[in-house]
Amino acid sequence: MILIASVTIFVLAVFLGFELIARVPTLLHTPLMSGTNAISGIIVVGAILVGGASEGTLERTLAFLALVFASINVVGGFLVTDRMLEMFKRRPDE
Amino acid sequence: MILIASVTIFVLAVFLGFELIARVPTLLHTPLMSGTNAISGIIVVGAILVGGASEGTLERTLAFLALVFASINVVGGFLVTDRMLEMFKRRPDE
Amino acid sequence: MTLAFALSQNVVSAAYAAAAVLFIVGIRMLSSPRTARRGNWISAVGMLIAVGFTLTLAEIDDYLFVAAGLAIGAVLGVPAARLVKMTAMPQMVALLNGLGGGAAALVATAEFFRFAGAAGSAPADTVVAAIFAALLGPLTFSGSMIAWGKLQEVLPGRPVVFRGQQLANAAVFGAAVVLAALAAVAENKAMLSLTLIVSFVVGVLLVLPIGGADMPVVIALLNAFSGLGGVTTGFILDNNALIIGGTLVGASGTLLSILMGRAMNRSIANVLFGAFGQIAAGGPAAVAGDSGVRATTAADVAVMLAYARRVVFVPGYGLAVAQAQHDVRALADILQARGVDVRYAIHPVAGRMPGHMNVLLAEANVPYDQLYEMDQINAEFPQTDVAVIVGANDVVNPAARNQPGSPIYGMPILDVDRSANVVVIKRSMSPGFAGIDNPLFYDSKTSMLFADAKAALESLIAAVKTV
Amino acid sequence: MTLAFALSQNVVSAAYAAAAVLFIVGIRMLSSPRTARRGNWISAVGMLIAVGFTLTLAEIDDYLFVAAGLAIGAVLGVPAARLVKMTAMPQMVALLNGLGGGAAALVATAEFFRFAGAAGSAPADTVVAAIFAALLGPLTFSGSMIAWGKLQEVLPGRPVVFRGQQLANAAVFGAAVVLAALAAVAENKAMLSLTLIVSFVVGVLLVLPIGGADMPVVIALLNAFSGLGGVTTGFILDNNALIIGGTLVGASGTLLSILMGRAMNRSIANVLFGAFGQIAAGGPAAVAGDSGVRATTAADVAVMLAYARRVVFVPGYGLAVAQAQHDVRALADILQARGVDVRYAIHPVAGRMPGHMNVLLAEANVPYDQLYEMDQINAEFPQTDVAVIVGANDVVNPAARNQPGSPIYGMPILDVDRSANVVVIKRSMSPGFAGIDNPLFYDSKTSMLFADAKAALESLIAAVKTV
Ligand SMILES: NC(=O)c1ccc[n+]([C@@H]2O[C@H](COP(=O)([O-])OP(=O)(O)OC[C@H]3O[C@@H](n4cnc5c(N)ncnc54)[C@H](OP(=O)(O)O)[C@@H]3O)[C@@H](O)[C@H]2O)c1
Ligand SMILES: NC(=O)c1ccc[n+]([C@@H]2O[C@H](COP(=O)([O-])OP(=O)(O)OC[C@H]3O[C@@H](n4cnc5c(N)ncnc54)[C@H](OP(=O)(O)O)[C@@H]3O)[C@@H](O)[C@H]2O)c1
Repeated sequence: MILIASVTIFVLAVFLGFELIARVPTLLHTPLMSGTNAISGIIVVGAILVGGASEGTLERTLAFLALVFASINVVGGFLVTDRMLEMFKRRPDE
Repeated sequence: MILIASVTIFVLAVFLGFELIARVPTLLHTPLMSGTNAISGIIVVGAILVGGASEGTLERTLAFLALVFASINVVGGFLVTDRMLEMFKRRPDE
Repeated sequence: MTLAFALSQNVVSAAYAAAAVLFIVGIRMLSSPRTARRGNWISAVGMLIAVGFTLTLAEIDDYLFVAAGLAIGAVLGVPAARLVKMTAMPQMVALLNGLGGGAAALVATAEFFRFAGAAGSAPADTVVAAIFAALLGPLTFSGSMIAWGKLQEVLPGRPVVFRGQQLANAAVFGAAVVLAALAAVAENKAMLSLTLIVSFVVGVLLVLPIGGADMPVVIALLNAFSGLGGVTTGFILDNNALIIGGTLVGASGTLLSILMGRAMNRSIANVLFGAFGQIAAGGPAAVAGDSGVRATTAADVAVMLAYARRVVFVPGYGLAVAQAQHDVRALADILQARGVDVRYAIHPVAGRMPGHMNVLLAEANVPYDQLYEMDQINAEFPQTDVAVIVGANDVVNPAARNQPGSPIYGMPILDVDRSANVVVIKRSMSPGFAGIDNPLFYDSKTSMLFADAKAALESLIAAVKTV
Repeated sequence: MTLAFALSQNVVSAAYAAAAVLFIVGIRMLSSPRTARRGNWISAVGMLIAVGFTLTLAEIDDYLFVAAGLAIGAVLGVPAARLVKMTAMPQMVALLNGLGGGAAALVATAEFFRFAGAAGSAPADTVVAAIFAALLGPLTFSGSMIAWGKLQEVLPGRPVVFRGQQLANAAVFGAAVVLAALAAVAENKAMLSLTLIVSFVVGVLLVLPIGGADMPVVIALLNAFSGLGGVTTGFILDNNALIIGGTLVGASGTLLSILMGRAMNRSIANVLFGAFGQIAAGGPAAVAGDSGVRATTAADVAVMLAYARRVVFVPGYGLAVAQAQHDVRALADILQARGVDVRYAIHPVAGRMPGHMNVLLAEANVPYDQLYEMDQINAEFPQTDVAVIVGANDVVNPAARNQPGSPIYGMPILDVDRSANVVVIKRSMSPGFAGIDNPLFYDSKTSMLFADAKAALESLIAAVKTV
């Protein structure tokens, strides 16, 4: 049942994802790319969970590396997207 | 966990539902209304399940009535929607 | 009798998910008239899959029970769907919707009775969901039936109002909620039965004071309720097809009522509690011959139409009443054959259902690329020679634009008064749904053709042929 | 050190669902430039919630481990995001994306090692998901790094090709799949490590033969892969935030690559395996002075611009190379001050990223209501006096419209040749990304201003001021 629930959630997210993305105008496609890229850093949660559950040094090292990678992805991704979006203004206000 | 999965599914369906419905043009709002109305007859599944699980006469009677109601809703809803949609043609072809 | 095989719960759950996906795809395909019909059948297939796989479950052993229920449903549903007139669609939807809501209430009740009878107490979320369905279901049922009665003119269409009504309604609704809470805490069957009854009464009280013309908004809202009833039942039974299917219906009903409200420039609360249409009875009962009103004849209008370059037809509720959709199409055909550019202007709330005019004109085989939405056509009226209003009133009332005190002020309208000539086909000077006078009728470029829409169009057809 | 309290798994699961909802809302808000920035922060809050609630779980006890990891990430991520040039955005996205894919691979590997070491066998779906992530992750990592290298010009931008390449690639990819299957069946750590390595090699082999200019499509695809990596990890850990978040990313990457492919009139397969851009090296190396080409001077163009009623700027990749976005804005300002109607025509694949030109012009504070998309502006060119092409080439190549043999035939282009005059600013006659000649340059209404875009615009500004 758990697996089926997860698959159902996945399928709904697929449909929802395509509807949502289709609404983003070309104007914002570059920020969309970097913004979703930041979201893919959600794997940071996986790294924390696996790191916490692991005992072996190898597993913990792998998880730590994953944690660092994912954190860069998250932090860098959201900041760089914000930098881009900051520039989109209807009227310049220099 | 099951409850949380169900709630998650519900929430995703809410977002997806609004995106999908917002895409339907006014032109098709009446068929949309009757078509979704037919879908709400999915309660027929609930009637079958509860009827099958029940032992008491009262419960079974209630479930049976629900089954009849929901079946009318499903059958009538899809057919009437089809009758309406059949009429939407780009070029008349009498 | 039992089925020879029983599929595992997992397979059936997967089938429910598949059914939900088919509903999603089906509704997605409703976004274009080209794919809409196939979309409806795809949803139906989803339903078939959900029902079919349910039957394979081991605990379903009485197939006679199921077959009888489905058969009775089909025997009643098929002819109803085949025979109902296109103009009676609003009632039909109300009726079917009420049945869905009633079914949700019955299922929740049966389930509640089942576990309230068993030893030990049921899981809290199941109880809560059952109570929720018991509150929503009967209300949906009775409310829809009242709506049906008003639209079918079995009941008075006028709002039924009395002093202190809203207070009384609030009290009854409060009672229902308290009863429901008690039923939940005590897992008590009698308490639940009382809840059902009071919720039923709430539905009646809620819809009675609403004017007949506001019924579509009410039906859309009740549609959302019956969807939510399905969702709660889905939570009770842990069934994703019910949860997702019900949610889609809920979203549809909610969004449609919001859109209708917006097109009428009124909030949902105003629709539900405003007793709109009440003033209609006491509204202006002016008759033809009024100062400044110019009555005309079919022969005069026929000449105007025959020599026009562009004619725009504006259908309204009167077209539905007179069932004149085929006649307007016939007139349009004749004019087109003479080289006139003919268009139809569709206001989003013309008639009594969203998309009402679209359905009627589609029935008359009007190609939908001749139908123009408000925003598109409003830019075209200045280049229009004749705008022919067929049984519309509020949706062409310029008061919405320029009389800040008017009840419809701010509602977007069709700017027919910007075309060179306006012909209004209606039976009298009596007002439309909003119960207010229409300055358009007194405009110097307007001529009134007082007649039933069908009769008027028939004489126009005859007259144009002789021009 | 441990946290004083530990929330139940249920609360944390609810928090994950909430995080997913915030991602959804955040992406929804990206549909308008007015709400986009807030949307990005809402997604970030979702991320914060997901991470924060994870830390409250009882099994997370080594906070030093987590804090160190996050701190190192932040120390590297913040300056990178702050310092990167807008023109280097494609590389930046590639780099970050590779890290995400790498993280997914590492997490899946750690989890696989953990349960492969434990007694008893893991549930089948967990093994399958882990294997899937081990296949996707390293490929995403190495592919993104190669893409980064090509865009940063650390690696040759040209497609690196050899005979039998596709066969070799297929063989290596097949090996990865077989290894993965073996690792799954045997739950064998060494086998999984081998899978990781071979998948890494697949990523390198896949991206090396793709031309630098096709990198955006590749990056979008790899973005989708890293999203899918998240989804599979979500299945392993039964974590809805990962499943939903990853799926949204997957949908975004997939749709973006499809849209880019469509705008270039090429299939994704052609992008991946077509080694497009290869011919660029051998393409026409024609120089200024070619028969039929008319070179002009800044002074001449300045007069034309100053007295035009409408000027449309068409930016392309050359604008990014020259970093001339501020200069084009400055010129536009001066012209607008003189009463000229100035617009920008944005082709969907101008530059090297979807929306590349929008980002650059936004950086220069060009209000986005002056930016016109292809469909809008194409209708306007016939009423345009001067179209100024700033470092664009393929996106204004009429061969796409009228030379059926051309590699870009069928790609929708900006119809600049329909305006009264065309000025092309570029450094030479050398071709753009597609490596083909452009008949526009030989058109009688075209004059070429041969210069670096920034230099040319600066002299135009100076010249217009003296007109
Ligand atoms: N569409 C929706 O979803 C929806 C939902 C809720 C409310 N509403 C409301 O309904 C109204 C719709 O506007 P509308 O302009 O379509 O209709 P309307 O304002 O209600 O006016 C209809 C007119 O049709 C005339 N009529 C009735 N029967 C006729 C017949 N047999 N032949 C010729 N004329 C006939 C009536 O005048 P005579 O009696 O003089 O003939 C009446 O003035 C709006 O106020 C809208 O807000 C619509
Ligand atoms: N945007 C995307 O998402 C994307 C993705 C993948 C592929 N592509 C492809 O990229 C191409 C984009 O078209 P495009 O018209 O923007 O660019 P293009 O066709 O690549 O042409 C760019 C032109 O800019 C000139 N240029 C380069 N540096 C310059 C400088 N410093 N100053 C002035 N001019 C300079 C070059 O000519 P000189 O060397 O003579 O100066 C070149 O001809 C399309 O073929 C598209 O399919 C785009």
